Amino acid sequence: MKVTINGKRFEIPPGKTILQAAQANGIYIPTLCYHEKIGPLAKCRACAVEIKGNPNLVTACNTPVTDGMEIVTDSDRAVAAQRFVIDLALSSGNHDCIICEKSGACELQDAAYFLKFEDKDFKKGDYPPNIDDSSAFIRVDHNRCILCGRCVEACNHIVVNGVIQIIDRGFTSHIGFDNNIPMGESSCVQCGECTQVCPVGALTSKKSIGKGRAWEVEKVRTTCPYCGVGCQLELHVKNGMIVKVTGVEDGSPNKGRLCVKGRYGYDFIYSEDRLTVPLIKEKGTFREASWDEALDLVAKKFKDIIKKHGPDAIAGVSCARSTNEDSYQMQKLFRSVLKTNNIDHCART
Amino acid sequence: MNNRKEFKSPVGGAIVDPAKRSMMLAALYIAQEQNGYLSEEAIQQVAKRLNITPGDVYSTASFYSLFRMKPVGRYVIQVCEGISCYLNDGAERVADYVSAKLGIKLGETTSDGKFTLETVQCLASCGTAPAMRVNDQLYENLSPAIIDDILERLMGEV
Amino acid sequence: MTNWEPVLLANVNRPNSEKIETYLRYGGYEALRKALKMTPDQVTAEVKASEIRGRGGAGFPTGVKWGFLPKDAPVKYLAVNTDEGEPGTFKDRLIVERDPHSILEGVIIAAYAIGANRAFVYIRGEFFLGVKRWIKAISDAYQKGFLGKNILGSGFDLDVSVHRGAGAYICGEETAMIESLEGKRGVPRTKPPFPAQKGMWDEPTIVQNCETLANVPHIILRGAKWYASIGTERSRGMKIFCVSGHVNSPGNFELPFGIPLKEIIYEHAGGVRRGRNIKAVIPGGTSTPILSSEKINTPMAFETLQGAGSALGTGAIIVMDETTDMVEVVRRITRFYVHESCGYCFPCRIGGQRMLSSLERLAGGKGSNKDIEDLEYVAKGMYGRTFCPLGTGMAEPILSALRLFRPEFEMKAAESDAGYF
Amino acid sequence: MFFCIGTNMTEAHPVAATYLKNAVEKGAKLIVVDPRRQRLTDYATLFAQIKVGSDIAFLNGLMHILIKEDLYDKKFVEQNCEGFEEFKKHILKNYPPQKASEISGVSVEKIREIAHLLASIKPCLLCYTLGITEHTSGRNNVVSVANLQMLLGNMGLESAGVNPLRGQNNVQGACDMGALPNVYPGYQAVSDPKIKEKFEKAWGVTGLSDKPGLMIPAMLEALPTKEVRALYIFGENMANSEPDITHVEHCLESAQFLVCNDIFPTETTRFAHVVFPAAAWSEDDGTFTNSERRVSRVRKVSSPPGQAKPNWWIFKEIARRMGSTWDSAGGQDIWDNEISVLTPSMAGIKYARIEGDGLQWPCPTLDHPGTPFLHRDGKFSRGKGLFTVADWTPPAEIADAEYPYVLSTGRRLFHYHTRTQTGRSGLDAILPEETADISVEDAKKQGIANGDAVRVWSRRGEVTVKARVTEEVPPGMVWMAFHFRDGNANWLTNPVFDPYTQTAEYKACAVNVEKKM
Repeated sequence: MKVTINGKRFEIPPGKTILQAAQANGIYIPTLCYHEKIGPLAKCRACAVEIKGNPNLVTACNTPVTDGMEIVTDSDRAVAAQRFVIDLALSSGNHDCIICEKSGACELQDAAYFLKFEDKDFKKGDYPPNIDDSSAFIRVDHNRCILCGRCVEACNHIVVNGVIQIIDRGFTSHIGFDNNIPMGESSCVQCGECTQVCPVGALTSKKSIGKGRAWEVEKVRTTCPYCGVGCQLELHVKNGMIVKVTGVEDGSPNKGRLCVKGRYGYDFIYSEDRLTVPLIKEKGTFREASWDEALDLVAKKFKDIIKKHGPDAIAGVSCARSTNEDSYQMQKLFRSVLKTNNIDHCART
Repeated sequence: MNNRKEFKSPVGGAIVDPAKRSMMLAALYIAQEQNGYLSEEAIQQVAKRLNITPGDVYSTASFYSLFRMKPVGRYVIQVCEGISCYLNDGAERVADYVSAKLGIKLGETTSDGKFTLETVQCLASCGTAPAMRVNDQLYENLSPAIIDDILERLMGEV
Repeated sequence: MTNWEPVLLANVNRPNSEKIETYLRYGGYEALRKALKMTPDQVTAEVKASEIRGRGGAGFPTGVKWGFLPKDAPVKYLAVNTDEGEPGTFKDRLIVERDPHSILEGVIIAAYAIGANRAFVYIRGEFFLGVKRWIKAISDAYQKGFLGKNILGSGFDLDVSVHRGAGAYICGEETAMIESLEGKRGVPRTKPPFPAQKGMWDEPTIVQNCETLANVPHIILRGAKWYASIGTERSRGMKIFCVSGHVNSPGNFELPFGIPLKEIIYEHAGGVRRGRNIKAVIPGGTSTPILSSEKINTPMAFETLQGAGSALGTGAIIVMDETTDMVEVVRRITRFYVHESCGYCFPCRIGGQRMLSSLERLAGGKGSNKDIEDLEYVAKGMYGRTFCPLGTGMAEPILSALRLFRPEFEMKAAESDAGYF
Repeated sequence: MFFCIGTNMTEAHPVAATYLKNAVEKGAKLIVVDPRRQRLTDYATLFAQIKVGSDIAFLNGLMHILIKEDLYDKKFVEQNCEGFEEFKKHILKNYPPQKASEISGVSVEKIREIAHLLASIKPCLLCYTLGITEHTSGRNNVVSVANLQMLLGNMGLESAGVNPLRGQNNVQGACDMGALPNVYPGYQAVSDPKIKEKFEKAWGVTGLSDKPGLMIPAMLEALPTKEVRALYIFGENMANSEPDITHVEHCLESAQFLVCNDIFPTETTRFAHVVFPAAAWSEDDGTFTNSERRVSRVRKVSSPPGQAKPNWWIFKEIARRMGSTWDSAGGQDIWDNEISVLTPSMAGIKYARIEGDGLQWPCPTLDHPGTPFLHRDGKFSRGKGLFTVADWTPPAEIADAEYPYVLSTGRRLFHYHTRTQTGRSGLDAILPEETADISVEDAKKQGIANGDAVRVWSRRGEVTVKARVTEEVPPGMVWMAFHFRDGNANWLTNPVFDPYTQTAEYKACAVNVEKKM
């Protein structure tokens, strides 16, 4: 379908909304509640755009594109409507960007910046602190919540855990857990899907607080080291340190979803307990050794045993947690050098 | 062990039986009759019967102003604060009158647990304003004398 | 004074008016007998020809709505809106409590016309007596064979159940009502799809106000021609006007469309109390724009009120005399809408509270001109931009009050402790 | 439709479970068969709470009904399978529903209801995890599950088939890589002379052994007898993860020479003579292969701490010191130039192709898109699907007067295996200690309250843990995990193994429990 957006012509495949068409072509329309995997909620009303021939502004997120449609996203009228919503959202909570974990990756901040907000353009909210710190990994700051509803949809319909709810109605409505109890006491399994979809700093990963700003981190894609699902992770790395883990939204198999282990169980690698030097046991206790000494010792012992008792007197257990390449190397060592098939791993546990 | 709630059935979001679910408001009314409000136990019971999460039940109940999530007195006096009651010398005037008479402020319950005083939105008694409601009973065309009458009768009840 | 034979309120003042025996004695369920002898399409055509418009507030032509139903849908539902909650409105309560069968007969005929075998009555939770009357009326109708299997030997089946709301004005909005009927939070749905395509449990559903349905038996019995002869060109039939506020004889008055507002207030509602002058009138419930006394001659009809800068809404007339504090009136109305906002969309949830804060400051003597500016900014901003009509309804009285009575707001600001800044 | 048997997906494979839940929400049916009323049952259309170790009897009973009532996929069975007539006779004769019901504890009506539901919807995807395999009858359990899916014609279709969910991130990969005693990478048999020749040529050696090696249990048993003198353990914490810890530790202690590669000191490295400090996940480049046979990249973001080195380098160095010089110089080199060259089913997978999403093998050529599901159109790798009779056998150890409870074990959501990783990532904040899960009924009987310290003992050992009284567990069962050293279920578990697979019977042993005074 042929459409024009802000005077430019685009070819759009059928079945797309105005917002999708704009996003696919690099045109930004402010939006706070829309998320690709949740679909339009039409809740925030920020994505107001004009369509030629339609006297009313429409919401881009849930208006399908039709052939020949002329869309204007940056007319005075559309921008005023967009600014109005952003102003409301800013006034409805304590949007303290300076200290907010989400700063730099916040969709509300992005919208305000894009719309060139100045200090005089919006009311600042001032509400008493309302933080739920009860959960092990997720911090809930109700004052930063704009009630976009993404977390509720994600918790109930993506990961289907049914924990997050909207409680009460109207201006006093807020997100709540189970029957309105603190998150840490609720049946929340801390998969963190809510933090993944939260557009603002309302639901953040506790572990990451103060570790790195959004613009300081490099994102590295990798595979989760836990179960056999093989979720794709995005490691947020600052100075060689993982400071946060998120799911790769368009990655297979998990499409952004993770569990508590995959999302928060990454920092064991920084544990003080790590083994850092080869160890050799002498008289019942370990002493540090050089690589050469330790490797030579192992090679010598293996040679001796093979000589005296044959290759099958050595056996090896490979690791179902390490990489394919490591397992390959180990079985290669056993088969081609030690000449035994005594190689196995815990394939059965 | 920490105080995390065990995840327990039933779970919402999936396999909700629409016919069962449509009984939600009716079930909440019944549950509320027990204690005058929806205790945690009442919420759990409704959840179990309708096969949805307690959280879903709580969320739904909290949307509706006739469901109470906290205990109230035996008689809940709800004074209409609608526009027509206001124009007819009702609303705050009635509420203040009742408040003085019972010695409680709006939102409070008398120490004997008998009366709770609240305001409520338009009761569709605009043609017979001012109006107030005590539990299931609607009182209209209120005057101080009528209010005295109602309250004294209820106070006298054991 | 226009005197008309009441149609909808003909029974309400009879003794035991709510009883089925009374209803039957005065010709009740005759329309149903007649309708069942017609084809459903004929019934729909008759209703369409009457040009009756919905009485719930939006005024959509009823027959046209019925025509939206997909013909081949195997399951269809009728939902009856008795969730009267608009401040100033008290007509539905009267009919439900005093003449429930007149609605029920309309329900059965409508269900027959649209091919629904199940109807849901949604009644406001606060209407305790209404709930009882509905249940009694329905069970009596079953007993007399007007409900259930094979109604009056016609082969048509209909079951009706009563569902009590629980204190949420928004559930008067048709999609929110459906959500509530399904046992959920009463948050409106996106339209389209309209309920006629996808409503209750995703099946095609017609949602109809009970006053509208109460008209249906009369249309069937006396014919569309008779009906269309009453009222104005674009507002046919009789209408129940609720009059309250500063009048001597408040109440419900059933009058033909087109009757001037002034006549209702002075001839039927006994005029303004203490002989005072009128300052303002809300003509159609609190979500309609306020009219100044200059518009007092406006005929009460959908098109004429629109022309006067307001709307017919539910036909609830609230009269305010010259002593009325308009800032307080607007504050009170806004408080209602903020209380009743479902909180789903941002403009209504946040904008409403922001306007209320300004109004509370102004009314409480703590306001400033900045509050007036913000009030106007927010009201204009949310007008027409909310997810459902509630937000626009919230903005209407504020915008109209600022248009008509701005000096009163400015006076409040000038007198306030905050002073001018 | 889904049929989940012996899988606690919401805890062991939470992300996979979300897809299942999504499908259920959209109207898919779900049958859950499990001894515990675990969370998946909340989403189930039908749930059969079977007794531990009764899977075959239950499945055969199901198949009895399907055959007897003529509800199976006759066309599929006729065209794609063999051995059916004999199988049919055996099932009809030996597994009437009444018998299946007695053994499994599931009513005949429920079995029939499940059979009817299974027969009414196609395709049906069957998932199992260790609840099927960790039995002395594990191999037969798997055979039974396969019989059922063939009978229903649920093979070779999308969203069908038999889907074992692999426990660990790279169990699939370790198997694929030939870390098994009988096959080279890509399941190429060590006994096949042609394959042997191929690898000798590729590796530039002669005299590769064609005799299958030992599996883990046999390795351990061979340590005290000195048949095996040296054991090399790479990254496994066998002293906690293998059944009957006391016995395992005795075996490890008997090793003449034990080498470990690990990232942490563990209960196992205590027994080592040499410990090599290894690079951890995210400290080296490589690949993992998940349960769907998808090979995905693992990337390095930082260097290993101190002198720790990548594992592949350690093996290479040992090889060098024993006279073999390998060229391999890192993950990509090993994969692109060795693994994918030597493994026909992965010949089309190269690092360059898996920058983003991984590829699912078989992927034989560089332009092959990968294979999302196997046995397309009912074409089995062996030709025709073979119905194999599997008879029910009880667990090796069953409850008796002295040990009246059945202990079953598994994983919990908040930890992973022996907690070497999760225990150092703050997850203890949510789950700080091991518990023994017991039923409400048994708790009442024994006077145990939730959180009470209880003593649980078997013929092999004893632990003291807190009781978790829960509706998940049926009366007569104690359920525990092996995440913590203290209270580890493996102090109690029975080191008996499936004769074919050498998989231990973690899911059933006899224990007793009492409140600790």
